[in-house]
Amino acid sequence: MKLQLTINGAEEEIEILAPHPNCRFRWNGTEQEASVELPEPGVYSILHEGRSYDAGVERTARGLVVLIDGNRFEITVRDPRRWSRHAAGHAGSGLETLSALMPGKVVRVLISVGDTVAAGQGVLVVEAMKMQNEMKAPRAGRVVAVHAREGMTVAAGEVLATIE
Amino acid sequence: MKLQLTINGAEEEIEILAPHPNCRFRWNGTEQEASVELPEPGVYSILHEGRSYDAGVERTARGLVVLIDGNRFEITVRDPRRWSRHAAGHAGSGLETLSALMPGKVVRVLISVGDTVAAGQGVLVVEAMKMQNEMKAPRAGRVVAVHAREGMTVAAGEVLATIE
Amino acid sequence: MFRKVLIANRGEIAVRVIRTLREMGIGAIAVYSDADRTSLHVRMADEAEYLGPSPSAESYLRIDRILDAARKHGAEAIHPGYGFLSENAEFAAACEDAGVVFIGPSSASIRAMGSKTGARRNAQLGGAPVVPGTDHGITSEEARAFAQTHGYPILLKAVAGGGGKGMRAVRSETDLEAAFRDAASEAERAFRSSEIYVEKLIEQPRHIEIQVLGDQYGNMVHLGERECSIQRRHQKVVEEAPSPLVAAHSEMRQAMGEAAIRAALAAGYYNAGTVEFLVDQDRRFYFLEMNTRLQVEHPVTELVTGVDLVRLQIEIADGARLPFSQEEIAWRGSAIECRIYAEDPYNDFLPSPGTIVRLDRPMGPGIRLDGCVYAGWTVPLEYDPLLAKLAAWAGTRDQAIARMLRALGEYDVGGIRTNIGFFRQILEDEEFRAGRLHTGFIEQFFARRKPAAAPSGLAAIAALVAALDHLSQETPQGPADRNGTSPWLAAGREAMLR
Amino acid sequence: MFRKVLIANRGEIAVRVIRTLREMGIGAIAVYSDADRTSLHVRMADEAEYLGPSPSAESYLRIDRILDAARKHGAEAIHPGYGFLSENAEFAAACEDAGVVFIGPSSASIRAMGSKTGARRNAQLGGAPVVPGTDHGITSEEARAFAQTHGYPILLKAVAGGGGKGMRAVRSETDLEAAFRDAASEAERAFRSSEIYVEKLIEQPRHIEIQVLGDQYGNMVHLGERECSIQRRHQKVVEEAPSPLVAAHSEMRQAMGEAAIRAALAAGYYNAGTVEFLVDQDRRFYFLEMNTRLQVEHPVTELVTGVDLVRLQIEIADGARLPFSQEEIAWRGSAIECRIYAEDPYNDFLPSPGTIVRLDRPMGPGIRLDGCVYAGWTVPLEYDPLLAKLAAWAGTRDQAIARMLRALGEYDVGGIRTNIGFFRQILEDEEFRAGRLHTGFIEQFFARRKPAAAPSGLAAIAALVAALDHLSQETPQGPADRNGTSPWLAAGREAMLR
Repeated sequence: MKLQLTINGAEEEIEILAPHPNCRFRWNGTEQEASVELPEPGVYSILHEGRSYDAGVERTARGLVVLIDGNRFEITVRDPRRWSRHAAGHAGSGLETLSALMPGKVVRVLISVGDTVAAGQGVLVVEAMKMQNEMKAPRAGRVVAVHAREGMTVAAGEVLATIE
Repeated sequence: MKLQLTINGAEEEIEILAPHPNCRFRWNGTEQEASVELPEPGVYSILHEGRSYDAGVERTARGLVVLIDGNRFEITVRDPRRWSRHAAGHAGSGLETLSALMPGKVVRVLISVGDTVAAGQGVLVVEAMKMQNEMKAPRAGRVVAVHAREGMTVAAGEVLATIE
Repeated sequence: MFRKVLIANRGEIAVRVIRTLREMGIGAIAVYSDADRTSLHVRMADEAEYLGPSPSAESYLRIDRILDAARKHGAEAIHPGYGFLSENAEFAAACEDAGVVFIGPSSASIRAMGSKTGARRNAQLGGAPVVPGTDHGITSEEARAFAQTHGYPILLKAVAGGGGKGMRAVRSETDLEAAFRDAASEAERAFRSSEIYVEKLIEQPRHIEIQVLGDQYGNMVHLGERECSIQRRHQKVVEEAPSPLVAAHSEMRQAMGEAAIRAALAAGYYNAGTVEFLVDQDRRFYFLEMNTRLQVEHPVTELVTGVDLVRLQIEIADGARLPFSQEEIAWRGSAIECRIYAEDPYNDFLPSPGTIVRLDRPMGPGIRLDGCVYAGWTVPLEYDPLLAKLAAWAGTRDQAIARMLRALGEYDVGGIRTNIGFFRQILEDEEFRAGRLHTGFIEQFFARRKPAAAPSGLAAIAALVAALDHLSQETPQGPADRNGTSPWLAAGREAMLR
Repeated sequence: MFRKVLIANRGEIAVRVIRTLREMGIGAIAVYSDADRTSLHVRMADEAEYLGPSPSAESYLRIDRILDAARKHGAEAIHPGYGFLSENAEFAAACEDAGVVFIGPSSASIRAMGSKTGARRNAQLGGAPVVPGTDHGITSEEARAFAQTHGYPILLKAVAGGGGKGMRAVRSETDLEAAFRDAASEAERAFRSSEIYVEKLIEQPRHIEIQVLGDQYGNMVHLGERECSIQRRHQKVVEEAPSPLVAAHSEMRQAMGEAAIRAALAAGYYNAGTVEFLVDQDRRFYFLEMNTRLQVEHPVTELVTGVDLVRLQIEIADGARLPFSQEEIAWRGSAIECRIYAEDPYNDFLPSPGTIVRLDRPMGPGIRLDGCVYAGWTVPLEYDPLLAKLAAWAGTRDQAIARMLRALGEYDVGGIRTNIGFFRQILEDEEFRAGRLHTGFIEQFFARRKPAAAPSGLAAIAALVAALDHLSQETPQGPADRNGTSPWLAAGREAMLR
């Protein structure tokens, strides 16, 4: 099946022709083979064209993070077959919640309900380990809710604001 | 609730009065407290009377193996509340299957269907890594099935014989 | 020897001390806050005592509770680690009063070395050079006279100041008058005081420190230097022994070592301590401060000298004499340490606490890892985000760097950001490899580094992994189960388990 | 220098070699059988090539396939590790013919040292003592004459023999005649040959070996000894450097080192090799055999000398000269290695392959771990059950033992049986601590050891853990889910994740 990927911002397509462990896939127009195993949870061992790769995978709210030999790939996957079913999911349009990336104290709230924000715009400042962390809007949109108040202690993962 | 335990062959009783993390339990007639956490899968961290213990737990076919600071405890648990429901389980009477402890090749079969075996009696010899391993009957009983044949390669966990 | 020792600390240094206590047959008592119930130092210790809520002020900084724990558990001595109460003279004195041995110098020595002026005075008493300067306000004429004596560049600083306000570097006499005027008026605006003092400006200094070790009978040796010039926000991140500079100019070790011993002895110092120096580009060294405790970076000294500093700290606190003379100390090979932090080096080194979901650690020849983390552990947000100290030893500096790079490549921490990848870039850097280090290194490194592009072939692998992982989360019934099993993967997994 | 090297091995030694290759900037090519697709050496290598089915004869012993893999991947050299083809002269010759550098001695040297008689001849040519004896059948009169020359006890052995049949130890002349008769008749029954030969019997010998290292230009040094007297079924399980015997009698190192070098040079030897000696109770040493490859226990030598033997092997194979002279080699401190096996020491050391469900590894000061396992990996049944080599270094032997005990205490392997607990008992043993080692040590240890009873307080903890784990598997609906969650534990788990 064909999957549309965004890899570190670049649009790519991959087609999986046969699953693991004797995987076949199409990439950049050529059909390729790879031996794929899962030796540990979250770790893929790939043998491809004679080379050996160990890849770590983490699932985050924004998509997948794949780490190979110190190289970090942030990847979102879109599955065309499921486009309609998943259209309201967080990978596409719709509401985007902004969650605390780390536990800490909210020291500044830079947005209000109704504000229009640009992607990357600073919206909140959270402090932890005596360091201040400015949280940025993951994408452009309109602020529909702000749950954070200055001085509030937040847990990791706690929803601080919602962008439409 | 009260639980009957067999710890390295000795019969014991423990009563759990409050669960983890602030555990209360009765042991040897005295009520005691312990802080209990599960930092890693299969690992319990226990603080008890000022001392700190890290205990590893494995579930095996014969019961639980608890490892504390290099000391190995083989434990079976019987839960009186559930006695009737579990009476047919493998912790009590009934059929006992004898499974290959390691993958290897069966080099000798020392029992036949209908034989009466004593606990600890050698019943099969499996070879792995050029070492021969004599498998012993886990308890006394009558052999109701022998699945192993000499020369056969067996996988770990494969049932080789059944004792009633 | 003590039967039980309490460690008034947490994290990797508590684990480090527990290891040596166990090797000495001494019971190890851990203390912990709410955030640390499942931390490794609690799990590894023989005994553990709860101190209080997570904020340090309510737990690890509570002298009363720590002494209560020591009494309750029968601790005969307390190891303070580094940070927290380790350089708190009041704590050392409270231990002395309570009849519990403080594993470190006397409270009097901590006090003597604790203030900047006191430490400078002791250093000067011991004949150690200090950065030339005045601690009091001066006129522009006096600044000119200072510069004529000590040479340019000089640094003008506000007496009431801080944060760079009212500070001016002056590189020649023609600039002095205007710079003084600007500094004074900026200081006046910022601090309502126009008083200015002067210091010799040391450009691109190296941070090189000397490990000293003394017993309670006036014997003291030095164990050579560590270079800690690679810093971010005045925090050391890479340390090595020997210093590449000292290795090339071996007479420096003896001169700095002797200066460090004299400064420490002037303060009546005993047990382990570190005298920090700044070294200028002409290899002149200046006393900076003394750390009256075990240093974070002590492993590199242990690796090149073969001594166990924690064991010696404990033995000395128990009244033992130094077991070796200066002449018996030998250095072998080269050691480097990287401080592995839960932080994002490419986002201003912001801390990245969270749960570690995946952990593969480097091992093998020449690798030493002092850590306090395990897979499944959540790095607490209340404390320093140091996860582990990774040290590599080899026969030469080049080989130690290669070994560290190999080890960093084996190190995989999932679920949080770390600076592991950043160290790989630092250690590949030509300036670093050439040993041209100074405290502004990282700033310059960021200015000159080229963004690292992933090798082109890797994108296909990353895409394949992402696609398979995506498919593994799908099942016809709905969301993936918690083990990520799917029909796509089940066959392979079974094959693997055979 | 080579750009790519193939490792014709698996397990921990393949991982060990990969680490040094990476530090040298050389591409590492792994080979693997069916059983090893997910083994660590495959995962860590830069490239990997499938060899064949799991049995060694169809994979790791297939010279043709290994050379095919070398050609396919462009390997310029092959490191054979230990075991498998490492001492196979035919393989070394095939590499030579294929134009691929064999990282080891020449095939001629392997051949010269490969047979017992050839090795003995070379040792004698080099002036190294061998155990006195005859290789041919003798009469009882000749045996008596031999004993008169060499003294009692002597050992009578069947020329056609093996397995102890036809073997008799003789301690005095009065026993000789009867013993000779018994041995001959037992040999006749067992082997249809009554021929008997004689050897000097070395009682309670120590196994002490010398590491040699030579370049292709006739330069050779020794790197001191390793004592490997702690053996089970003639397999070493604990090794150390220095030997406690040699440490107390330092002249032995030079004498044995020189004998080893002479024996190796007599065979035209170069690269790394080990000359094994038996040492009798009067500290006389006798050539036993030469291992023409890297030894399993090489880490203890690396720890005390500071050299990287694998790096030197590769450099020498590439044509480098020895980078140091005998005088430049220095020994520091004491190192011990324990071979961690998947086996049950209390059940006749039976192998215990299986899946590792839980793994905590020792770390910290002075610890080196060379392993090939990870949590979730299944130890294959086809190969040697060596999981890892745990080595501890410290300034003294006592401290190295204490450190090893500390590390063994940190080592937790779940799901299979290992000999970790057994090592803790050995290292606590008074005879071991006193350094009174010999090859019959473990047999005597089992005879004298008292069954270790768990500290009494631990049963309560074990019971509590078992009870909680039992309850955690219950849910009102039926069997526990795969994560073992239950209402009893859910609250605590959530608290932990906060």
